Amino acid sequence: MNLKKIDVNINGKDYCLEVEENLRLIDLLRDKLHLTGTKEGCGEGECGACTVIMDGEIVNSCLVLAFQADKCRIITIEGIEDEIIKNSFIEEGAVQCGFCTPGMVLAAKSLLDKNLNPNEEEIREAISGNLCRCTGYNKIVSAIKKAASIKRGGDSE
Amino acid sequence: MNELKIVGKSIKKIDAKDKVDGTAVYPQDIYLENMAFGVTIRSTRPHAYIKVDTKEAEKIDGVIKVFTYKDVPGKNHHGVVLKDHEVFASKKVRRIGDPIAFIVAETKEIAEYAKNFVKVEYEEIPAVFDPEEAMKEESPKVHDRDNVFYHFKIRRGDVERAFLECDVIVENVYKVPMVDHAFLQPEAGVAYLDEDGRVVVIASTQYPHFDQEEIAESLGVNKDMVRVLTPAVGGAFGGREDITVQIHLAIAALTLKRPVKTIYSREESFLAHSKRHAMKMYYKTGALKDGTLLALEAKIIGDSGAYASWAMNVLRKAAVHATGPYYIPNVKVDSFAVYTNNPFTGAMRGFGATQVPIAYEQQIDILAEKLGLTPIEIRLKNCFREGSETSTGQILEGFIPLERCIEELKSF
Amino acid sequence: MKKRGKGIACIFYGTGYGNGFPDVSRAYARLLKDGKVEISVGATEVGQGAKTVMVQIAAETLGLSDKDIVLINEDTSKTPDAGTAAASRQTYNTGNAVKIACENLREKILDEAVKLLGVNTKVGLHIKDGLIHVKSYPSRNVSLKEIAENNKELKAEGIFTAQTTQMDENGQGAPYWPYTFASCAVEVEVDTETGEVKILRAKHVLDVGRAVNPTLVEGQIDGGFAMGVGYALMEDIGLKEGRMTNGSFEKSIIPTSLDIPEIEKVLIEYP
Amino acid sequence: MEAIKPKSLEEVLEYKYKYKNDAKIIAGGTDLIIKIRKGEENPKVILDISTIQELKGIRETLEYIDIGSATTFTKISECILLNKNLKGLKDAAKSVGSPQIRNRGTVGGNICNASPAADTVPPLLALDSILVLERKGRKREVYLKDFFKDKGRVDLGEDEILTRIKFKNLLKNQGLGFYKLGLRRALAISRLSFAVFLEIDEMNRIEIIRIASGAIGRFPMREYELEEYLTGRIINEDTLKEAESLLERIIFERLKGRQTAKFKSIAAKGVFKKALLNALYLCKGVNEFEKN
Repeated sequence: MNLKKIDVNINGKDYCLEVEENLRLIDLLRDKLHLTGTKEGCGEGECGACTVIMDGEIVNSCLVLAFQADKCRIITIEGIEDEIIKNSFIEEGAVQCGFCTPGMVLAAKSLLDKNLNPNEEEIREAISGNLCRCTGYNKIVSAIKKAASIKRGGDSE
Repeated sequence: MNELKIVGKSIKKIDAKDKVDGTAVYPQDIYLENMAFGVTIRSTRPHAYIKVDTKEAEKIDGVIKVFTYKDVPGKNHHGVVLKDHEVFASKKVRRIGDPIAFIVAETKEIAEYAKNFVKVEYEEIPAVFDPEEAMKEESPKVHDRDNVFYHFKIRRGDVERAFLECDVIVENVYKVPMVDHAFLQPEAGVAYLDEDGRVVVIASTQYPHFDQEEIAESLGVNKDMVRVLTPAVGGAFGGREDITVQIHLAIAALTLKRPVKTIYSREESFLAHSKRHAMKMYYKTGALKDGTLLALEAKIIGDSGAYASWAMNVLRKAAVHATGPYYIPNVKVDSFAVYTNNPFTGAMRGFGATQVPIAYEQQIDILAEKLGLTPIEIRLKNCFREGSETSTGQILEGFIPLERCIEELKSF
Repeated sequence: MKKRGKGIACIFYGTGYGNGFPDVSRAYARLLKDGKVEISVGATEVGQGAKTVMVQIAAETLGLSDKDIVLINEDTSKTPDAGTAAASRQTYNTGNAVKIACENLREKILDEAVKLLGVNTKVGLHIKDGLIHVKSYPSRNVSLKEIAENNKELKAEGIFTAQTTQMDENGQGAPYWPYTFASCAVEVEVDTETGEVKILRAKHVLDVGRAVNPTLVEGQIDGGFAMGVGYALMEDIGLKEGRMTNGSFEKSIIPTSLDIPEIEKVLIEYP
Repeated sequence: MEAIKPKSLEEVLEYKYKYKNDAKIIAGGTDLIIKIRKGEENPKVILDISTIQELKGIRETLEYIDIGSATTFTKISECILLNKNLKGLKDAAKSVGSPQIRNRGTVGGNICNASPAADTVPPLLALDSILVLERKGRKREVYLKDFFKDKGRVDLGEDEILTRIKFKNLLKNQGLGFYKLGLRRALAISRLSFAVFLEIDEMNRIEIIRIASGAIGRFPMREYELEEYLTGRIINEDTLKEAESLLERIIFERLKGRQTAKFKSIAAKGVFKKALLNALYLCKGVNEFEKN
């Protein structure tokens, strides 16, 4: 297998890496860089546990080849410093087993970066690519509502 | 009662911070020095005698060893109630997905590649997939015993006579399918030897102390020589009650004296763990004109698939809960757990008490409709209250707030 | 055409393995040198909140803050057997084992406090915020830290067995304890032309005994409801000659955030 | 496998010319990566076009709306250039998988994979779209309706790639409606979908209608028989009933022998009706899909 040289910025840090041509972005993050907050739940883009933000948009890192990320900016859960979202998740009880949580936080972050006043439907839509088997989603939805409200300058409703 | 200060308060979940930060460690997140990687070879046939040849695979550069039943130092079995699972299938496979061999290689890629070189010869034998077929005497036997391995009965009052007194009787058959737990974290694990020579198995499990015993038995060592670590578990719902990765990893680590890791794909996860029991439920429920339930007769057949797992407990729980939370003086219930060559079934959220409401609640609604009662009225008329007797003769004491639960729905 | 309808259902559920099975949970509690209390519990955190509720129960029993409880978990070589994290048994069974262990430890701590405080009995002593007070004379007190420093290790065990009996040949007996009760209502909309079903709203009423952590209880209701929606409307392992026809997340579907409505939750608590 | 990330369309065509069928195009990768991992595809070369600007974006020319083949579903569903009457195309793009999939997956991939359940193909068929296919030094155009040859097989040369999709912008009295039936509300593979392009006069008489279905054949296809029946008729309850029973017969015939025949032929009526009514409301400038 040939190696391919890529320049990629991950969580604000520039990396110059040599990657196998069939390596997926998720494998690069987990196996090479040990950024294990990105989870693999299905390997076919159905669960969203491997969600990362790539050039400002959420993507499934299991459906991106590492070489495609050349010249891209990637943000993983390890690069999220948004304590408002994280604390809302903790306080609202939006975390159970936690395996979907990093992906959910990234989906929430991506939504709130674009829309600080999402309605219920928009929130549900924003996390509709992230499966959760524990919480039934409701507490995740309320966590995102709460985070949005705090970000808008209100208090925690 | 004293005033409570912490119990009753929604304090923050103590493991939540690590989980939102992405730093919580699940078994797949562990990387150790000199760690080998294992992949499992599984049966592709539902019922067959097998011969396994690992020679070609073992010649591949980077393959360290291919483990089969011959490499199990202790007992080649496990199981939560009956020890009817094999660690590796020895003579025959009983379902698609039975583990046959465990390839350990320097890397995951090599192990995956080597899968193509483990030869499994199948001599297929007649199989049975329908539990009711499997109950027949002439049906192929999944194990060396009758396919019906559990029959539980409840006999209370006189059902036959009671049905004669009923003003209305409803009789139906309900079928529920197998379903998967679909916890988000596929099975994964790491095993290694610690400084004291103990085998350490890191895996997601619901019951580490039982795993410890089962691992020790298959390793042929005292259980103090086995240590089970359960870092973050990505959901379970009953699907992590049975052994999956644990014994394979322990045997490999003990034999090779180096860390070994395995991660199942989602597809393998579906193959590896149990399912919720599919059930066929024959229900006959009778009531008086005023809605008073008088008699219930039910036959519940649970498809246990190829292994027993928790089937006895599940079918027992199904039977005990077969009346629903209603007082019925005359009850006859028969529940059966039956082996077939389907995926094996076991614990899943509710444990047998989840399937039966689909039958008993529809029965109640149909009765209500026939009697001109509302669904709430018929339930209030019959629901368990303090002092009620269940179909097993158990007297419900203490706080039995079902009536209140139903009243709460009036405003819906 | 879209049609709407409402439905209700009730259940009861017997906790635990049942039927006389030796359903034993154990836990240890130990006073640490810094005055905190360590509890050692084998119950697995599968996401349900076992770690959190065990800490809450220990803190409550000992009159401490949850920050003063150090939880040892996740390792069979350091924790006693607490049975499986299944059958809704951990909060009740192992929670009681933790409570008993902490009560036993409390007695030992108070015995030592009697000596240090120079009082004639432990009756009337109580623990608050890491201090043991004479109830009617709170300035006479000693901290848990001082007790720890003045003693070799203080530790205690708690064992709890849920009482059930094995049933006889007619299925008569008391197979489970405790039973819990619940009711649920949903309103659905069915498109009669396409077969689409939409759950518009739902209400859940659940007898929970005493909710140790209401948010966690609600999380179980939400999650259980979602799993129920999947069971009723979409999940089904397809089998063909023993082979799963949909053994992947692409083919085997579970509910998404858009399939689940908000749920009104009512917890019936006692005592 | 060799992975190449060309910098321009010209480079892509050059590589495609060099490697022919050995080179597989990857854009969103939402299908190809899964296939490679399952061993269903084993390309010698993959050409990543996901960052080629010339293939991205939506523009309006004098006559056409013109979409680059590497334009993502998200971009289509959020595009302000696509006017309200084209809501059916946006709805279809929005119905694909999940936000993550829509951020990567492209309309070109949706077309070239030729899956029967491809969500954006029925609306593009109903728009009578034209595909621009390019190879080194040559360009040709083909109607989308003629592009599919069989399940997973399309009219694409070994050195050719799809670069653009174009269709005529809609007039005020025209509308594109879409409806998809999935097993759940997100991450749902289409079980059945319909797209309807409609032009009516003031009397609700159908001047032009183009109907396309998804997931009820070897590939998404136009339903000519139904179109023919409806053309010139006034939309009312009787017309709808007649059309529905015709559709039921067509679908049942097509799926004969399959387990899904009965369900799909009945459900198709409801799905078609919703797509048609969506189109009708757009023609009439009614915003909301009214409850029926």
